[in-house]
Amino acid sequence: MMQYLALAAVLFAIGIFGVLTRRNAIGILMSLELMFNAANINLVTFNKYIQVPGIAENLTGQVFAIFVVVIAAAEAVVGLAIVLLLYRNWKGIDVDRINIMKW
Amino acid sequence: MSCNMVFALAAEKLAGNIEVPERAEYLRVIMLELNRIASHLIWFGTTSLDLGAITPFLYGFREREDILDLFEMTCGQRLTFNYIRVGGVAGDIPREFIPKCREFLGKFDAKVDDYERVLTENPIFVARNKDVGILTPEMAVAYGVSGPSLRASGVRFDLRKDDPYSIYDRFDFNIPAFHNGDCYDRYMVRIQEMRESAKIVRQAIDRIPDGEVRAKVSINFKPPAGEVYSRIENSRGEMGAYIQSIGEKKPLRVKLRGGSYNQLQVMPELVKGHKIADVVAIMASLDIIMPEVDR
Amino acid sequence: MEITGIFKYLYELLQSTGLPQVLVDIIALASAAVMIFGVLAVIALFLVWWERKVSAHIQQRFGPMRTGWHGWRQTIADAVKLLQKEDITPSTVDRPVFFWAPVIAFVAAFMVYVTIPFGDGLIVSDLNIGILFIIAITTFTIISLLMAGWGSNNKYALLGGMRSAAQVVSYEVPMVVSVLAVIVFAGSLSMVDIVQSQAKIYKWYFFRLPFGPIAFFTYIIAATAETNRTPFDLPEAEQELVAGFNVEYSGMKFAMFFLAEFVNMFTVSAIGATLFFGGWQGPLLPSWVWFLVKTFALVFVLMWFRWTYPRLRVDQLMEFSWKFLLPVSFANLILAGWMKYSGWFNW
Amino acid sequence: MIAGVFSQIGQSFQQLIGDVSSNPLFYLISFVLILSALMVVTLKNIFHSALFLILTLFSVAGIYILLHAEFLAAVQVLIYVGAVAILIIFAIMLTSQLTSKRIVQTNEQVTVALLICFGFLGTAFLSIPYTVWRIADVALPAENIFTLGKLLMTDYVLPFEVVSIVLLAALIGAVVLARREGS
Repeated sequence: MMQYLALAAVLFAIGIFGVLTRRNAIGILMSLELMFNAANINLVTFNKYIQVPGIAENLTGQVFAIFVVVIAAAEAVVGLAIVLLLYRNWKGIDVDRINIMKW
Repeated sequence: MSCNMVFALAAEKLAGNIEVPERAEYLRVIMLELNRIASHLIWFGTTSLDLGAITPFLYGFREREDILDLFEMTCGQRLTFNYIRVGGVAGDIPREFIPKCREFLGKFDAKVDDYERVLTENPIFVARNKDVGILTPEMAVAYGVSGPSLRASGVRFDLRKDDPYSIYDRFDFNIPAFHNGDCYDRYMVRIQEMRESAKIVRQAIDRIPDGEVRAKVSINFKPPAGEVYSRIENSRGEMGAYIQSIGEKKPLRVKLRGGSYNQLQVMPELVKGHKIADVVAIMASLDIIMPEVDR
Repeated sequence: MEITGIFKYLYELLQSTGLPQVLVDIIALASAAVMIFGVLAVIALFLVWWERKVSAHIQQRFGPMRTGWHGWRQTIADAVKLLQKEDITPSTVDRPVFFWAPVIAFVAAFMVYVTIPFGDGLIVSDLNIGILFIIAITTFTIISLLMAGWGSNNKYALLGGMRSAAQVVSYEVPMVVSVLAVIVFAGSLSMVDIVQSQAKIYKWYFFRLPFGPIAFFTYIIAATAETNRTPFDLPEAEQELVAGFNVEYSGMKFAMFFLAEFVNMFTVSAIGATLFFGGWQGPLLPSWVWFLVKTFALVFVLMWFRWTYPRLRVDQLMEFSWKFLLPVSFANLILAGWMKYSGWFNW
Repeated sequence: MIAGVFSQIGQSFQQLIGDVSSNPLFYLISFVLILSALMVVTLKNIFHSALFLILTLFSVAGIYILLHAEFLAAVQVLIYVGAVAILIIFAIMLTSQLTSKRIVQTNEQVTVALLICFGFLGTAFLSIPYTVWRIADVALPAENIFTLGKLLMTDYVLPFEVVSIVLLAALIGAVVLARREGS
């Protein structure tokens, strides 16, 4: 079980790295997807290995993972729509340049 | 064939005294109408090919093959026909021409029905052509578009009726015309024209008299000086020949006018606001032949 | 003449050699993979030949006639020629992407056959997610198209790739929804279970009126679009895009795309036969013969479409999917669920 | 003291990695997964990153299969590879001039980011083995999919509906956002 958790941690760390270092908004979105997947691996692992007393049908983790997948899809859709809008208005999707929300 | 014809007409008009024999006139009409059918068949095939349907292409070429056989037995050529001469036609038709031609005409209407079954009612075909590339009558006249493309816009103008040449006034046929001027109407006009042409050929074959096929015209005949313009209706619109003569054996200037040039010119107006795929459809429906543009 | 027994015998023979069970399973799976590959390669070659013959006869000509009986050797000669051709890689392409695109298309096309039952017991692995597995794997086809389009570094290839990706994504939705209608009735995702639930001809899902035929027709239309065939062959519309996403490919790589295309055509027909026409079920003849007969009948329908219809325009294509096919298939899914719930045709 | 922390991390790392031969498939998939994930965040060509993202997501599906979540694996491939990844590739193509090699894809925070990542990883590696897990490893229900469907329609029907509405809202939102002005 610990291997799976470690794998998820590594994947999550890589995702963080991507989010912090990418300039390209699409690159950040991709890194976010990696982090979602890391969380999902954890959920499914817990579902497999950890027993919750009192629940016979032990699939809560998978159900949550499905929700996460759906939300990730929704997030990607909206995120990419925003990216396209940014591209149209700023002629680029470099997040370092897009700073009107700072003030 | 129609280039032969229009030049012969112009030369005869210029000379003024050439009497074309009756049988030759009938043969000319037969050949011209068969040629119109063959040309429309090519148009039908390439149009369907441009829209992505491959089968009708081969159907069109199958019937065209029969017409080419008829031409071959008449003048020996399958592509660059040279049959109509000043003062008549090059030679009489072989004996088996008439039965062969009757056989072809007998089955041709059913074949056209076939084409219509494949395309006319096909929802995809209709969707691709209806209300695409609308050519208004004003625009068509302004750009000098002629022939089926003009008639699809609702202008019922056909030189065979409006400025009869040869013996077209003796035949009973209709000039199909529509009013929307979109690709679909241009398609329908040509399909119906094929039927009408077949009708003309049928009448001509029934009534063709015996006799000479060529008036005596000296090889060295010198027409009087002057200029002349004659025009006929061919499959792509008005075909005109302009000859300027200075009374020599050779003319000073000859200019042939084809229909494609004007139809190409109107393209930019038609394709505005359409998709690339529609450009293909519009180009196909106008029946533009590039070599003819370059006349 | 069932051939399942032969495989069982071979498997037992392998076990009796005393190898460890893991190794036995691996060998069995590997040989199954090789066998399926061989069968599919033959089927694909046959389909190429058959497509020529069908198109020729629809167009009132003969097609290949010279080499062998009705030109049966022609396709083999063509395939050999294609494999011998020089494999050109243009200098401006994105090399790794250009290389992997046909490989992915090829592998995805063949991986689907893990869960397709060729006959009673003739299945590599009866996964409990059967049909979902197939649908998931086929999405890799889109990736390969996009990779080919992008990697070629050619505007026609890029346009073709984007067009076909947009098209396949759009048509996947109605396809999956129409398949779901059958799954609702079968109550299982496993292909074997679905086939076994249609043991008699009146139990075939195609005959479960009214939802069966609707589901089938939406499926077959969406499947035609999924395989990029006329009237939905926009990705390779010669008149607009030269040849679409594979314009830069030649030789071996082109052969892989080509083969994958025909295998995909067989796949969608096989799924159609399995879901709607009882798969291998049928009297007298062995099960795999029934399966092949039904599948080839559906393949013929696809070819018939191709050689009859003109091509749609891009916007009409999308409109057809989203505004017509999708609502119809969703309504059909609700209808199927309601029928199941109220017990109609619940034999 | 720092050396002590490192040695402790090393120890728990060994514990985490465990015995390679016990489950070779897991290690193979993990290797591919981590390698491709690294490619996703480091490659210069964003299109290649997207392709490696697909590989990563596919390997995650493999991990799900190892964890007996077949349905989730299929959903993962179907939604991530079939929809999200294709969406991303489309977005990349539509903003295509950004993929040229001259544009720097990473910013100046690489060192900081590395520090944060390793900080996180160290913490995680330290804490995972020292947490007391109530490991039961009971067999999952054999008919995984049926149970999943039942759960979604009974216990989790409210979240299910909410997620559907979120998805619908995202759909409409994306259409509104991406639509050109005045068309």
